[in-house]
Amino acid sequence: MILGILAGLGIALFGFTLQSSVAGINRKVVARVQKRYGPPWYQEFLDIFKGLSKRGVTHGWIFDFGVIMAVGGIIATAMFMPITSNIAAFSGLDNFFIFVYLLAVGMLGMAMSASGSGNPLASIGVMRALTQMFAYEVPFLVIVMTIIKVTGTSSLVEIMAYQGQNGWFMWTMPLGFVVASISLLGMLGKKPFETFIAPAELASGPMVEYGGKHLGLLFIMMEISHFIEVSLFVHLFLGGATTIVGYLIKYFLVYTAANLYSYLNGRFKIDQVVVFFYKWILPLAVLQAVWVLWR
Amino acid sequence: MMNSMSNIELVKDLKARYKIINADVVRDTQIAVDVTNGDVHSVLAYLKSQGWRQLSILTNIDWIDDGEYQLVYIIFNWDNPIWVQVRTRIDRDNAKFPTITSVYPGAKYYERDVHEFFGVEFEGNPEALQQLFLEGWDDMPPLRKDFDAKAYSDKKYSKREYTTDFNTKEDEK
Amino acid sequence: MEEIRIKNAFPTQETAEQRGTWTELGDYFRRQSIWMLMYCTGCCAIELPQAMTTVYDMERLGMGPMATPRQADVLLITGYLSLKTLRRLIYSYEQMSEPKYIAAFGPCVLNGGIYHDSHAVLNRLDDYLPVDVYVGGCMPNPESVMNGFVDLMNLIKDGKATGWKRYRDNHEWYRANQIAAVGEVFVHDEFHE
Amino acid sequence: MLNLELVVLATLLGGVVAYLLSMINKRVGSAVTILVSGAVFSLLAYYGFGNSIDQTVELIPNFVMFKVTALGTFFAVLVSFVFFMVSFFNPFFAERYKYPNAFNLLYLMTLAGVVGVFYASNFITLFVFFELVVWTSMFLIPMGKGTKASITYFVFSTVGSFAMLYAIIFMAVGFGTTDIDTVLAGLTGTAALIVYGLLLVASFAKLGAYPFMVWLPKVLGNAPDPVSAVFSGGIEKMGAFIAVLAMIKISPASAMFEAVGLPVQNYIVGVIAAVTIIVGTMMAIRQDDAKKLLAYSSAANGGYILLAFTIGNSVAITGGFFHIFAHALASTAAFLAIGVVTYRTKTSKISELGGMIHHMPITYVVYLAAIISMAGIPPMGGFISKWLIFQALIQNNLVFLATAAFIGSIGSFLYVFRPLAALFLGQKLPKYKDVKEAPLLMLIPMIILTLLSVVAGVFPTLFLPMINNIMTELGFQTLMTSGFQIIGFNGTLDPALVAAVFGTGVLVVFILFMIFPKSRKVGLMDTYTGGEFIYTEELLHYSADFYAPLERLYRKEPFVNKIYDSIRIKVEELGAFVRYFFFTNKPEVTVFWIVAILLFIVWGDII
Repeated sequence: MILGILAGLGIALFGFTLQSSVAGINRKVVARVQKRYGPPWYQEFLDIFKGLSKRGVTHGWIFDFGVIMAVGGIIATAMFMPITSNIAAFSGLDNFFIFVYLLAVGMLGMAMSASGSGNPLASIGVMRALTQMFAYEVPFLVIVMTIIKVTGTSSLVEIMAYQGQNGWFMWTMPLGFVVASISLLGMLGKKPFETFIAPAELASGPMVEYGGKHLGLLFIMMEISHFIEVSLFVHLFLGGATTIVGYLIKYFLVYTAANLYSYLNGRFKIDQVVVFFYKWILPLAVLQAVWVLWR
Repeated sequence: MMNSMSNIELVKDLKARYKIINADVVRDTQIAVDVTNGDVHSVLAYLKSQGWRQLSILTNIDWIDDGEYQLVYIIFNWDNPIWVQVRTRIDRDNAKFPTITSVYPGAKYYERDVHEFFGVEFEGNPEALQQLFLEGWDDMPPLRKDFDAKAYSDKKYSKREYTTDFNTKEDEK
Repeated sequence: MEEIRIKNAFPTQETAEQRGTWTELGDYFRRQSIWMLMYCTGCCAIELPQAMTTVYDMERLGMGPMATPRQADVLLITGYLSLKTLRRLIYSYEQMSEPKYIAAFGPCVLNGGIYHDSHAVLNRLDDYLPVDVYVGGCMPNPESVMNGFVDLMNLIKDGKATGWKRYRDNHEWYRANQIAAVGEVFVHDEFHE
Repeated sequence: MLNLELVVLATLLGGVVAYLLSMINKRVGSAVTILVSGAVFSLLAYYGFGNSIDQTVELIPNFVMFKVTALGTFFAVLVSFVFFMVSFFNPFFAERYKYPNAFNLLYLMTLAGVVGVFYASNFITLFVFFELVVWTSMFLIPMGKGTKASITYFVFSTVGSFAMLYAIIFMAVGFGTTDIDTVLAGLTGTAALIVYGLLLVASFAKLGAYPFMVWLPKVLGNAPDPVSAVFSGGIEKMGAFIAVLAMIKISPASAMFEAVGLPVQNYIVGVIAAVTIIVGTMMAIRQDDAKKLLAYSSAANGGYILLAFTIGNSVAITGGFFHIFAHALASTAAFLAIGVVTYRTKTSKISELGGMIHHMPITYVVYLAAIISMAGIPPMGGFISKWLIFQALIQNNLVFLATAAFIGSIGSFLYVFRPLAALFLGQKLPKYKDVKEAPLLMLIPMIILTLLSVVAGVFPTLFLPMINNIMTELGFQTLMTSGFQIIGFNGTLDPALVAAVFGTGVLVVFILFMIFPKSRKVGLMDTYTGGEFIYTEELLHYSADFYAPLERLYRKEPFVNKIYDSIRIKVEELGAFVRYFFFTNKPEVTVFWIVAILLFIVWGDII
């Protein structure tokens, strides 16, 4: 158990460094798309450690406890994440539902401390984040439900093995792949579904009252949650990976595609997001589920 | 109703009704009418009934050499696009004028603005005496011509002193 | 008011040992990723978008706009500083997380510039808020804006960008100046109750 | 050896004693309720799990017969535990009732009725005690504001009770005996279906499933807090008990829905449960009154329980029982937390409250733990039961029911968070500045409930034997567990490890947090307001219609309320017609009608 936990912490650290460097490279890629140089690839690390080195402000014990619970919850989720089919901290226990619900602990912790800061902008940002989660999470769960039923197991490593034999779910379940990629944009909080950060309207939503080390810790949380979401997507739809290199390539491609796509469009209003997901994406997901399971 | 009354006809119509001191056509879409103090209220009421629903602005001009203020009401008609300036002159020292909030309720804040920057008192609009933009102003109304801004600035805000390092040729002469 | 005036506008330079390895390391990170508070007080702010575009690319230096004072490092005072803006600026500056810097653009901040004789514009910002970097030019062009930021980065490296320490240590002096100029900083009136 | 009949009689007697004592002094009366309910719980728990209760009946007339079953013990112990915990609140709420002495009497009689229902061996006893609970709880509700709520409650529970009565008579005629097990086992064909339907109507009425959901927010919203806590934690579980009787004991064989592998009528009940979850969640998101919100959430969780029983395989039923257990703890703790808020501030409207955490931090932590369990988030018990139910849903590839369950579980994040953010957190409102923390006696039950749901979440295998011997009794194989791990259909879950990993994560971040520079303490009013100065807290507190963009999307009332309104209007018209026609002020018309009716009756056997 102790060894597992240490390995888990290692994976969380690896996830953090991987995601930060991929995000840094992505900032360069986006800069080059806009014909400018863009920051060095390690800019994300600089931002985070700059945040940690500053002396911020606290609004009370719930403000701090919420941040600690949020980042702790996210690190705990990352500890369960298998990198490739044989590198995983707790083999056999990487159950899909743990990821969904432990992410919810992170979201709840940040929501609690954001509304504990007493700023109405933060409460509105948290309300929007939860409403948006209510929109993009349900289709994703329905699709993953079909995957679990088809593969007969909800452990990511075995799903990877299943895709190894009979094809990635990207090809066997095209509708599911479309739904999951749009939900991935929602999870990452990328541009079309950036309603809860919304720098123009809500002054960066829940993050409005965070400065100094709270900001740094929450950036770490954001990086690790991106790592979890993207590697979930890679394991479920792109057949995971047997070697580290394969994993890194797939990871980089998925994140860059999502990032570039997000720079193309503006920001939805929050009720448009809910209507969009419940009018188009959920029926697609249910159609895919019925097609695969009931045929 | 479009352009039913061109600006010249409007001036003639107003002249027929009220004692217009002088009227000139500023632009084809704007006319200016000077009226006596007493007529201002009725002219505005009449023009409002004719469709000039919007009071664009109420400003004040400080003619310090004649010792008079000139109140200017600019109103606008959305159906017949002509701005009308109704102008009247009031005494500068104890400037008082009846409020027109009964005709244009929106004038409440304009009157407050004119009071703050010129010191004109509007009877019938008690709110006009409160401050609007200038927070914590402690001097005479700043837009009056006899207000010396530079003196106020030197008095209130610290200056940066410059030591003259070198003198040009003219200075030495 | 003169007696507690700060001896020299420029802070004494702390040697590396005085600052210790932690602050040295911290300065390295703080220098590489400066976030600016998007508070465009005056007309010089129009030059900032150019500094972000392809030709000058402020992001190369790791700089970027941030929405709230809590998250920002540098407060850009761009152009003339009117009475009412100073009150909001003081409130925002005090909300920023330390260490924080101020970059002042244009001549209006130094001696009031073309508004030196106006009743509403302050003539010398340095008495009210500690300024670290001045950028010259009545509307400085993007190159000088970028130079200003590079100067700020070098100041941080040498440990000279200690305006926030000066503000913290001489808080009464700054507050006295502010009240002398502005009257009441945290204003109470019908619009704010 | 604990004699069950003595327990029931003792509680009734205790009620009378409490009634008399509280005539003298309210606090002593409610102290008696605490003692008696505590005694009932501990006796049942101790003897029940040691299964050494004898069910011989001497004093009560012989139609009452008890039968000790594992199912009965599980429910009786759980509900009496809820009664015991909630009774700690009675002394404080006593002076707020119109008839405090009657409250104590009714409270204990309800407890006696509930215990009687769970241990009934034949349907007559079941129905008698069922009606006892309905009657006593109906009078408990108006202790609060108006009596309208208790009328609605009475109407809906009579619908359920009459359906059950009809089923009982139907079975008695069919089989001669009214013994539950023999009758339910013997039912076949359409008779089984009819009884199945009728019993389910009774359980829906009690659980607050979709068609009969209307009374829940009215009753739990208006009733005083201990009563609503007892309702949502205890009395609703009777509906689940009857649902178990109906769905598991009689599983009438009928046409199978092959894609899903469920008998058709189970799927119909599943659809009703799914609709309950969705309507309950959507309505809960919209509520401004915290108690109504929790009422809708207990309806939604009732839907989960029904969903678990419809699927019917071993994992689902264990999940259902575990959900009953976890939800009872969580919703009672949540109701008690809101009860403390109402006790201190006299209101439970979210838009009027704010910043309660600064006044009552312990209540906040209790409420937080309760909603984490209700939302089904890992370190708490709710996650285990939801995990099991989802395993079963996926295994039977019930696509639509699973979508409804997912909407319910993600929706539960929303509505549990609304009171947390708007009522407990946010600005410290000046009008509640002298509100104090809950008194110690109130804190004890809440802390016990929280600790229990934490232990249920981290070590569920401790509570599984209780459920497992129900499963063996009902003829299902028990849930496979190895050590602290639970093995579902498609994956194993090690809650202890999840909790440990979560703990290490939090510990690591706590150490990191302590290393970095200490941050400056700042008040709640010193926040980013775009540089503007604002001095009134109410302006900076965001609590009225919290989910405005989401609520705008579904503004209309649920469809079923319109049906009930139209029924109500029809009944009133009928009443007016009858009064106009029969009770006119002319005496001769009424005399004529009486004679006519007598003739009509007599006419039957003359000819």
